[in-house]
Amino acid sequence: MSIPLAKRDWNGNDVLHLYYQMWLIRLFDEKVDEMFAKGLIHGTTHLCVGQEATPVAACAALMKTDKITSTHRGHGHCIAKGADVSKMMAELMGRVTGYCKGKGGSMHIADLEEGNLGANGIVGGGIPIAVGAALTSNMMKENYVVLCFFGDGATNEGSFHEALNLAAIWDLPVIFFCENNQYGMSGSVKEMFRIQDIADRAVAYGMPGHVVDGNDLEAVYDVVACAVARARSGAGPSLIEAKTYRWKGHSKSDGRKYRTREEETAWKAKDPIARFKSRLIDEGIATEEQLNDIQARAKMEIERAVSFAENSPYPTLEMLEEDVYAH
Amino acid sequence: MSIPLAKRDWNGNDVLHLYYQMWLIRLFDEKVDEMFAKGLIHGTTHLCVGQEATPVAACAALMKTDKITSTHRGHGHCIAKGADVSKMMAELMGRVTGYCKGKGGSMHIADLEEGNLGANGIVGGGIPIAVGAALTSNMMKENYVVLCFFGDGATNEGSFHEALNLAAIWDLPVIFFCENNQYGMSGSVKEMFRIQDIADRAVAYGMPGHVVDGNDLEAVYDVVACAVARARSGAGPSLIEAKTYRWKGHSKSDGRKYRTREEETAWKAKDPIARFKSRLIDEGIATEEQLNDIQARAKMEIERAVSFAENSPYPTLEMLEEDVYAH
Amino acid sequence: MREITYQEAIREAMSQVMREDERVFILGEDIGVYGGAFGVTRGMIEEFGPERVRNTPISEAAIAGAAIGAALTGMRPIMELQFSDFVTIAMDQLVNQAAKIRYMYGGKASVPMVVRAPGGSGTGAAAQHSQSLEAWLAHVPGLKVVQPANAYDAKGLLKAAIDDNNPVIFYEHKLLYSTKADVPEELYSIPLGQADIKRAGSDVTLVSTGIMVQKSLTAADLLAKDGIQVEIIDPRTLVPLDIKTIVSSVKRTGRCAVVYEAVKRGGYGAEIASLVAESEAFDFLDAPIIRLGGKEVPIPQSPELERHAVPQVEDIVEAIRNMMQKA
Amino acid sequence: MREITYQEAIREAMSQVMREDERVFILGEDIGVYGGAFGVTRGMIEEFGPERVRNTPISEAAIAGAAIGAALTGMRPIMELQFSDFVTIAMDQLVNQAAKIRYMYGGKASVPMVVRAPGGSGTGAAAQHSQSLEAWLAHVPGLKVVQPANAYDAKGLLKAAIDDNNPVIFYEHKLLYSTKADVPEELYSIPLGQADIKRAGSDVTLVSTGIMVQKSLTAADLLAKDGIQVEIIDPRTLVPLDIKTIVSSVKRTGRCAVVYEAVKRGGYGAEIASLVAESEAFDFLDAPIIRLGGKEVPIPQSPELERHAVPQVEDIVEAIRNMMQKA
Ligand SMILES: Cc1ncc(C[n+]2csc(CCOP(=O)(O)OP(=O)(O)O)c2C)c(N)n1
Ligand SMILES: Cc1ncc(C[n+]2csc(CCOP(=O)(O)OP(=O)(O)O)c2C)c(N)n1
Ligand SMILES: [Mg+2]
Ligand SMILES: [Mg+2]
Repeated sequence: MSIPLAKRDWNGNDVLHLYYQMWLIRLFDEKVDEMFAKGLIHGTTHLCVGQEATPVAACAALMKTDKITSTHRGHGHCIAKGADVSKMMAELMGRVTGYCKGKGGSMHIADLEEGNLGANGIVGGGIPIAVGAALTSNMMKENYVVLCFFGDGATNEGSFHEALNLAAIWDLPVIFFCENNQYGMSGSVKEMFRIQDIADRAVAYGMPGHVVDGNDLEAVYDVVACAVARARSGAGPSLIEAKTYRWKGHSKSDGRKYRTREEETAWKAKDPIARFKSRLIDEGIATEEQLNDIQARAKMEIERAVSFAENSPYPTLEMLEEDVYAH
Repeated sequence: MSIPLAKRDWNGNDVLHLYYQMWLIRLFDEKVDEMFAKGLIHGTTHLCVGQEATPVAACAALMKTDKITSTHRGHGHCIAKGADVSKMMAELMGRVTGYCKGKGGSMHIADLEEGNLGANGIVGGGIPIAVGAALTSNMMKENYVVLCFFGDGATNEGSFHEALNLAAIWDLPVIFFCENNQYGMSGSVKEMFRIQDIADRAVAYGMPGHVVDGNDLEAVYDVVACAVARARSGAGPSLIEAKTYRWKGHSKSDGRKYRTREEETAWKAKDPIARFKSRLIDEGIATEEQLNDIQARAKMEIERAVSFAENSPYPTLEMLEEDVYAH
Repeated sequence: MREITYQEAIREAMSQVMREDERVFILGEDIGVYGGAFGVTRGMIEEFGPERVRNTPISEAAIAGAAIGAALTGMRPIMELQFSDFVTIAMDQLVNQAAKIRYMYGGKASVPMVVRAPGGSGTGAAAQHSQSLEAWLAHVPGLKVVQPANAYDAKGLLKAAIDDNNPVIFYEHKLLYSTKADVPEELYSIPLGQADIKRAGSDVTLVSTGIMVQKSLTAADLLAKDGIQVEIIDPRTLVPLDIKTIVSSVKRTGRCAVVYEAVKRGGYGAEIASLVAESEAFDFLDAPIIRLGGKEVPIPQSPELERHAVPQVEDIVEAIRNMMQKA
Repeated sequence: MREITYQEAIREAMSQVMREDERVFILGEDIGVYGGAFGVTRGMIEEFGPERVRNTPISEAAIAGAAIGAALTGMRPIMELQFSDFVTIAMDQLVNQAAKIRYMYGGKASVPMVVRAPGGSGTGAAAQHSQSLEAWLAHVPGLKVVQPANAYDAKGLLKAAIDDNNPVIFYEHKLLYSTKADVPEELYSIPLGQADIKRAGSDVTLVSTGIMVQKSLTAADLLAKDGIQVEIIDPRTLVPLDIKTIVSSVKRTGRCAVVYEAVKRGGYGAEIASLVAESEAFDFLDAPIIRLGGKEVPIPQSPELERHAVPQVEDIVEAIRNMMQKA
């Protein structure tokens, strides 16, 4: 936070583009929320409104050739890694133009070209897969790193444990990135853990663990950049815990009885977008007006995505039995 | 080690009985080894020669009403918790008089009356079960504790992780007791972990972790007694790592290529039985002669067990389809 | 009699049993104030408190193992798997532990527990949240498998499952939760292993399971208009299976069709069809035994594809019509 | 041609492929200097080094997940499950990830990997180390399942499995490892989905899988003395299944028996029997289709019980004799 924004290189990213991406994520998920309520989207979806800084900052610290694995709450990761929101929206709406031809839906979007190895409907399911992708990098000397996203709840699955140990003993280039949004569905971290910081679990595998304010884009960027450098140099994996909060319910129809409205309000005051906006203005990188324009541009992009999706056809019934096996 | 042996109460156990038990374990497993080589035992078996102090000391710190869960390398645990070696030998030989009517064999001996909830052929498989047994104690206010044995290798299974966290958040009366004998089959702890002490994994669950010399009966007893007191008082679980060594191969037909003969010799010099024997003599609890008598008594008991087993019938074919379902 | 939903019937059975028997408790993810992903346990934590309606971390292996350990020591746990697909994570505990403990221990232990598992497609939740994997469990000696098709059966079968001294997998169907039936207020038990003739008929025996019972009833109404009288048999429990009722029906009708939602290949309907093919009903068969099952695809998200992935009313009608034309 | 064992054939196939294709590597427990629990990889670490013959911790979920992640990014991993029973721990990765990734992603990815899984009873290893769970995997769209019955098939099928662009479960049988057959030195491929008529005959079609092929051949010799000519079809791969060869044989013989070691209830033989019952062969059947499978019990340790838990030569002979008497 001490380095002025303008003096940072942001791994080649335009700092205003990061701001744009945060809005794109928020507006995408707010639109999904709205469409869901109207019955325009079938199935289920998990929104990351309030958690925009973590994916944007984490992916900014990666190169295009680096890879990520994502989760059920994956729209943000997907957008931050460079996905086309039109194809995402089409996927959510079950259209053939979607990332998965409508077969996957919200929980299974993958964008292999941009290095997104896919969302995952199984909590913790992607963690060992990230380790495997890092193994390829290592064995084939491809020099990419893998950033593996997962939630606080996922760290109580056995897959988390097994995967972190494997990455540690093989010194694999993985960054285990935990978005601790305080709840795994209704399970509060206060009840589901006897520890304060999930990052402390790194001790069990002999890898570094870091806690970071997940609503602070700069802080997240810094800690990830450091872990990426470590991974890329062959020194092995790291565990990062970013503390954040999901503003909406877990998925559709969540009465949010397990937490208070006061708690929600308090966290909303820590809005990662507003915070970054202030920084941009304070440092003279952009004016309020320019930033509002960026936001408006994101809004237009989302509208475009919706109309693309709405005008796209559904997959045909012949497609039902295709894509089960590769030839 | 500073407290004289004679001044300890050993939880009501006769100190010489502990010495006897160590011999019973060693001679049992040496006999099994011999019978296996002769083809008198079918299947597989895992011997704990060299690891006699851990089961004996750990079980001495328990009350009869306390429970244990055991592993594939479970003969020692079983004997230490009070099992009848005749019924054990009969089980290994597939006889109907065995603990499981010959249906379970070496890896599945359970002795529910003495509180042994069973050995387990699945590495890490018994750990969540121990947690469940502790839950009963807690919910029904039965006030027993559960001591859960497992190896170093098992601590890399997801079941270990999930179970320890569950026990921690529910403050359950479990003692997680890791017999770190340096190898999980051929996997050395040096290769399979990036940490020095498995006990450090306790940090991940917010429970105390202790390292102890597993070949020092007194030291093991002390650390377990302390964890038992903690568990019994409602303060929750502990993780104990006892460093020890298995003298024999992992199971039948192990060429032990993954370790050196020098390493084996060095560990054999730390024989837990010889060590305790010296203590008993040095402190004037027993003479060499008396101790040799105890050893001879253990030998006779094993001979009795073999002849009991050899003279026992096999289960009849009608028994094959019995015991699948309870009525 | 009052009409209540399938979901209410399940909750009522659990609540009534829990009022009577303090050994019965529920554990699972988000079953507390959240009321479970499908609202089945809604209100129960308020009545029974957090000790008996236990919210767990996201750790399916440990939840299952804890249930087993508790059952082994005198409790009668009900485990809620949030989606039946997550049985993949609990398989070792259910199959290698729960199912086998009694037998491996020579009949000296029992594991009285129920695993409630919401299965099936139709909600747009895609491939990892829509499976019907009951065939796996039904293949495992030591487990019982129940699949209620309506609210009345759900209540009575759940009571029987809780009373059973074995591990029982209780497959619920998400699309049935809101369906209603007349259900007595008082507790009653439907014996496991008793098929129910859901509709009498003379032309063809249709064995349907789970949600396919409803679809078969609708199909039978349509077929009746063509003069085809379908007898619908709902086995209700796959293990134990009431094959007698099925065989005697086929002997009368001379035709047999089996309908299930699970993937046709290797589904439990294959077991049923094979039992008929090797039974005394064989000589009475006027036509090949047909099976309708799910297509050989993961369940897709896009709504029409999803619908076509599993048998629908029109598929049943068509198949039976074809069958009647043959022979 | 030279005779080599089944075990050698498997090792030879892996080694020859690994010499040609650097993307192929093996990972699993104790496959390094130990050579694997059954010695299959003996000598391979010496040739290929620890990078390509990777010893793993005891973490089946992570091993499977790492294989998946590696496959998804261009490698062609071979995973050795030490005993096929431990598939219970890897089920989520194999079923919810490996099998579905291609379909969920709309055909944009593939997961070319092989899981080698030693299965079956007969070694006295008891209930948790003796199962035959191939039916589970064969029920899952997206997986292929192979079950070689002799050394020749093992080599050719393994080559085809490694070349296949899908996850292939390769079921080996422990008792077959030491059996010998003529096996060409050069690498060859047996297409997946091609049944093999292991013996021609005109009276009855016996479909046998895995180790039951050997037993069926012995039984057929005995039956030939009674003038009963048995045709033995070994499907070799369960998925894809060459049902055509089976159906055309049954049309000729008019009788069909299916023999498998797995538990009869819900085993894959039920699928085969059902396919025959719904096929055009139905009209040619002179007798009910019979199945011989494992008894509905966990595998017991005691040798005679163990033997009787699965079909033996005498059971096959008796069943076929009975079948010939009927009709
Ligand atoms: C193995 C598994 N168990 C349970 C679920 C149901 N489920 C979906 S998301 C979720 C909560 C996950 O919490 P966390 O990892 O913290 O991620 P968040 O939703 O907070 O982003 C649960 C329980 C699942 N999808 N997979
Ligand atoms: C889930 C599972 N994976 C692998 C095995 C095979 N296996 C049996 S014992 C063993 C080594 C266990 O090591 P550790 O936990 O250290 O116990 P030790 O044998 O050293 O007493 C292995 C790999 C198994 N039985 N279960
Ligand atoms: Mg969370
Ligand atoms: Mg060990």
